[in-house]
Amino acid sequence: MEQTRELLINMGPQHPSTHGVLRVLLKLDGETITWAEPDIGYLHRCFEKLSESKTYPQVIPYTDRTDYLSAITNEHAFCLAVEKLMGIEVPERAEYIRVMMAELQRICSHLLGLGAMALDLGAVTGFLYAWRDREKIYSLFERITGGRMLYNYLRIGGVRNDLPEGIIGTPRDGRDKADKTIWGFINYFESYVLPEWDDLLTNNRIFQWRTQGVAPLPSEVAIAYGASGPVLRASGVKWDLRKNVPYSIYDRFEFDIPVGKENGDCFDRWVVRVEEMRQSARIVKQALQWLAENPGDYIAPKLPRVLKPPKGEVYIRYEGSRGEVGVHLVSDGSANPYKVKWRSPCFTHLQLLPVLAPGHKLADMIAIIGSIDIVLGEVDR
Amino acid sequence: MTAQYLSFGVLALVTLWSAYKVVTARLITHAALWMALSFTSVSGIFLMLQQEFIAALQVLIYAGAITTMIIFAIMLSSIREIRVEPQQQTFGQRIRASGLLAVVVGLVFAAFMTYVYYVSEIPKEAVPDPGLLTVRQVGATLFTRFTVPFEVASILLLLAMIGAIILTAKETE
Amino acid sequence: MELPIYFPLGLGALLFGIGLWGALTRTNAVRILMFIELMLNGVNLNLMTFTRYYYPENATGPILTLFVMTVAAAEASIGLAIILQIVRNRGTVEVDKVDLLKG
Amino acid sequence: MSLADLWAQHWFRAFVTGSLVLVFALGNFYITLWLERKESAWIQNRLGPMRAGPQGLLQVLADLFKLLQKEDIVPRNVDRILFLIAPFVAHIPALLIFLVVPFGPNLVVADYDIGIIMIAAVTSYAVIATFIAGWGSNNKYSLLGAMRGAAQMISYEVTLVMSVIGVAMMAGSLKLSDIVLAQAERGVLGWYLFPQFIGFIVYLIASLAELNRAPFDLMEAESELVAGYHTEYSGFRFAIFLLVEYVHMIAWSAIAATLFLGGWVGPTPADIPVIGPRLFGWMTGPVWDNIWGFCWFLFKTYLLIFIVIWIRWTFPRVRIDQLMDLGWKFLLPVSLFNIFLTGVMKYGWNVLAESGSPLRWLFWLWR
Repeated sequence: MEQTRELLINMGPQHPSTHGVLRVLLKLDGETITWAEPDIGYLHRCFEKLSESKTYPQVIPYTDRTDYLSAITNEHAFCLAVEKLMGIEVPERAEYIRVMMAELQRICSHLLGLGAMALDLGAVTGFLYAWRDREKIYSLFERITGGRMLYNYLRIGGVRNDLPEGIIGTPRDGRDKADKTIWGFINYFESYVLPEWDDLLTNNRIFQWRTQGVAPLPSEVAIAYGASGPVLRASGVKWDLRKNVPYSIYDRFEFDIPVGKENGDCFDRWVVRVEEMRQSARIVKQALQWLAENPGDYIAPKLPRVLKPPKGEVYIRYEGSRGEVGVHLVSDGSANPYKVKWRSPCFTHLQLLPVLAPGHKLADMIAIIGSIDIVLGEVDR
Repeated sequence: MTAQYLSFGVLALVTLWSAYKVVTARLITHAALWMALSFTSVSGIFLMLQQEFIAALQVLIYAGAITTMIIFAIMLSSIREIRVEPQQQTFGQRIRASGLLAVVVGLVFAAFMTYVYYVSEIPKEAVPDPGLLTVRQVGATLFTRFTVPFEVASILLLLAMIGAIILTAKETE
Repeated sequence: MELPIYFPLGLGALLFGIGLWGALTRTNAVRILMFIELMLNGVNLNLMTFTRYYYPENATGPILTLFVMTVAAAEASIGLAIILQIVRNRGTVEVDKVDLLKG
Repeated sequence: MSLADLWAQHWFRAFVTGSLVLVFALGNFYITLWLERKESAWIQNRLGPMRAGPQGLLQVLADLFKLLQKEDIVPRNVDRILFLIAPFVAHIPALLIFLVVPFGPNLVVADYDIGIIMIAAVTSYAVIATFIAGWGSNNKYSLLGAMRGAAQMISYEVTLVMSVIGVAMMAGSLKLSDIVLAQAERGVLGWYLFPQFIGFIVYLIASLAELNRAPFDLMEAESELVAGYHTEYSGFRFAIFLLVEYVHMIAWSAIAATLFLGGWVGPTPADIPVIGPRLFGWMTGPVWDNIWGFCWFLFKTYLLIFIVIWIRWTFPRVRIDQLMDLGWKFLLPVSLFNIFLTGVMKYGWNVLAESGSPLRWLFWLWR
């Protein structure tokens, strides 16, 4: 009979690699985790309840702050829900701008997610490279929306303003224009950043040691736990809401769904994210082409001053950066939503920790947290 | 010269005091660390005796390997919480009795050494100016005259390693 | 060496004595192992003293010490492994309490 | 009492040389810390410290001053004495290593006959210091860090010594000054870097692990164990841990420079073919030899320090079981093979050199 005593340790809430204020309770046998339980709620801000006392347009800034690293996609999801509820037709150009912004935001969010995972694994330089490239996206976003992180850019029925002059650039823009034009960024991103990530980390032997075979997630378990987004795709399930349940105008774009190998370990999740950035760049390029060919200034329909959707409810499934964002809106016909329910992918993925962690080392724990890429703002809402 | 007496005195005091603390320290971890200090000062005495090689090995094996091993054993078996219980009377008696025993043994031992020293045929004066024993000489002797014991020792170490691994390995069922 | 031979010899004897004292009074198995190491140290000290005083050009003394160290290391590793096994099976390191033959 | 008389006194000489070693260690600690910050900044597209002094040269001073000013916090439940002495115990091995390193032809503090073994021996105290700090802090993260550290350092010490045995075989001595002289006789190709290339690589990896530098900085892995064994330390005690880390790094690089890169050996201006002896002929003699030797030694040491820093900012961290696998299952067999190879090659040269066979050039590096 083994009589080694288990060590109970608190990982967090103040810990360098819990991506915010997450507390994970761990039982260790030596260095091996035998039991793990996430303890959440340190960042709860009553987003859902708060929304009930705001008018519909007023909720949009709050959606920015749920998954604060992927603000545009949240705004997009919420706007789509309200538009579906009210039956608003969105101008085509506005929809293209939205999709382009959402995909840029996805790149931005994955960059940070990957960078943070690299940092957790000890590769500080990868993290700083991620910041360098995010900075370029941020400067673009700053010119487009006026905000750097929390934009409040999308409006119900459209976007706040058209793209500024010259931000699209030309397909020949190179690295020197990476923070001035979107084309410049995309070209820089595809020709320089992605190969750099591959060289620095994906093909790095130590990195592969640390991630391959760590915390495999079989596809059945992933589906049973309601995983979505890159985590689900890494387990080999070819499921992307943009393709499988097309919303917005995603059916007009050509892109692939990257899937991981069958076992879905940390390395697969990493590779899927890197591939997704590549696919997002493809979508952005197509959107840019359309936008350059179809200039116009109709970006938002005329709506009444006070939006009062008809009675009813609506549920929108949206492929956010981290997985399936679900917005459930219940309207009682007044100017304020009766109920807003936000299905957060991070919350779902966090529940995978007790499944993934046992049997692995303490050092793998942070790789797991990094690879499921949680944002505590969205977990706690 | 008095420098030799002085340094020997300091080293001897440290050795004895830390050895004493190994016996009396309440926490076993402290005892292990005191033991490391004792080994270190003994290695200082080896240096005084001009045996650099043995002094370095003393530090390497005793203060390095064995102390760490003991510390690991303490950690792994979580014995660190066991303290010496203050068993009021019996304990004091035992200390006194056994302290007496230690003194007696030490004295008998020293007396025996002196006796051996006087009856044996060895020269009574220390060799005046000895050439320093180099590692080269030790190695040469070790690999010529003591080849068989050397091999036996290495087999012993190997056996100890295998034995320790077998004893501590978790049974995979 | 100007230092009389009694000094290091006496130190070795006292070290041995302290080790013996501890080994006889303490019941914690790990501690007993430590005291055995202390006693071996006292022995080593004697060996090296005699080498230095009488046979400084003879490598036999250091080699004997080397073997003592080897044995000490082997003994410590095996001893600790046995102690760990005892801890796992009995939950104690007190040698007094390990008095059943059946494991 | 004149200065010469004083110098003849052992205690005085010990005091002076010890102080010089301390000054050397501290000065290089300063430079290395600054170098690390600038180099990491350079690797990461940053500028690094720029404000304090030109190119941020005074930043280290400012940081250390800040650390010294801070309150010396001793948490309530720690093992007080152990907690307080741990930084100083950690200090011992880092400085003791410098005792045997030859800085120049005649610049050795204590030229022990057993140089390499002495280095291996004093390194043991680093393990004990780590344990004292981690256990004394009474913190689970610290304890885990200390356990990891002890296991790691003990394992890699074996590999480290084994990787150096080849050098000792080549030079036929454990004394570091002898090893340097043996390399000096043969020019650049006689540096043990070339015949002992396997040993050098193994040494580099193992010394990284011994130093607890990334990618092997498991015992203070900030993203896993917060700060490992020195989580609870603050103020100047933390500064001492920082100092120890860097002094260790300098020490191991210095030893690598000595063992593999020829130590203080290097051309002086007087060795320049035609104009050298005429223009710089006056720069010879024992004093100048020591100066040039010291410069070469520093240059080689800093070359290795540069590589070590470069590695740190490039690679992710390995896991503890991978570290152990790497050490025991790969590096140790490789270094044992290196010992075997060295023996065979040396024997081959010895046999063939007498016969004058042309095959002997195969073994030329190991001559």
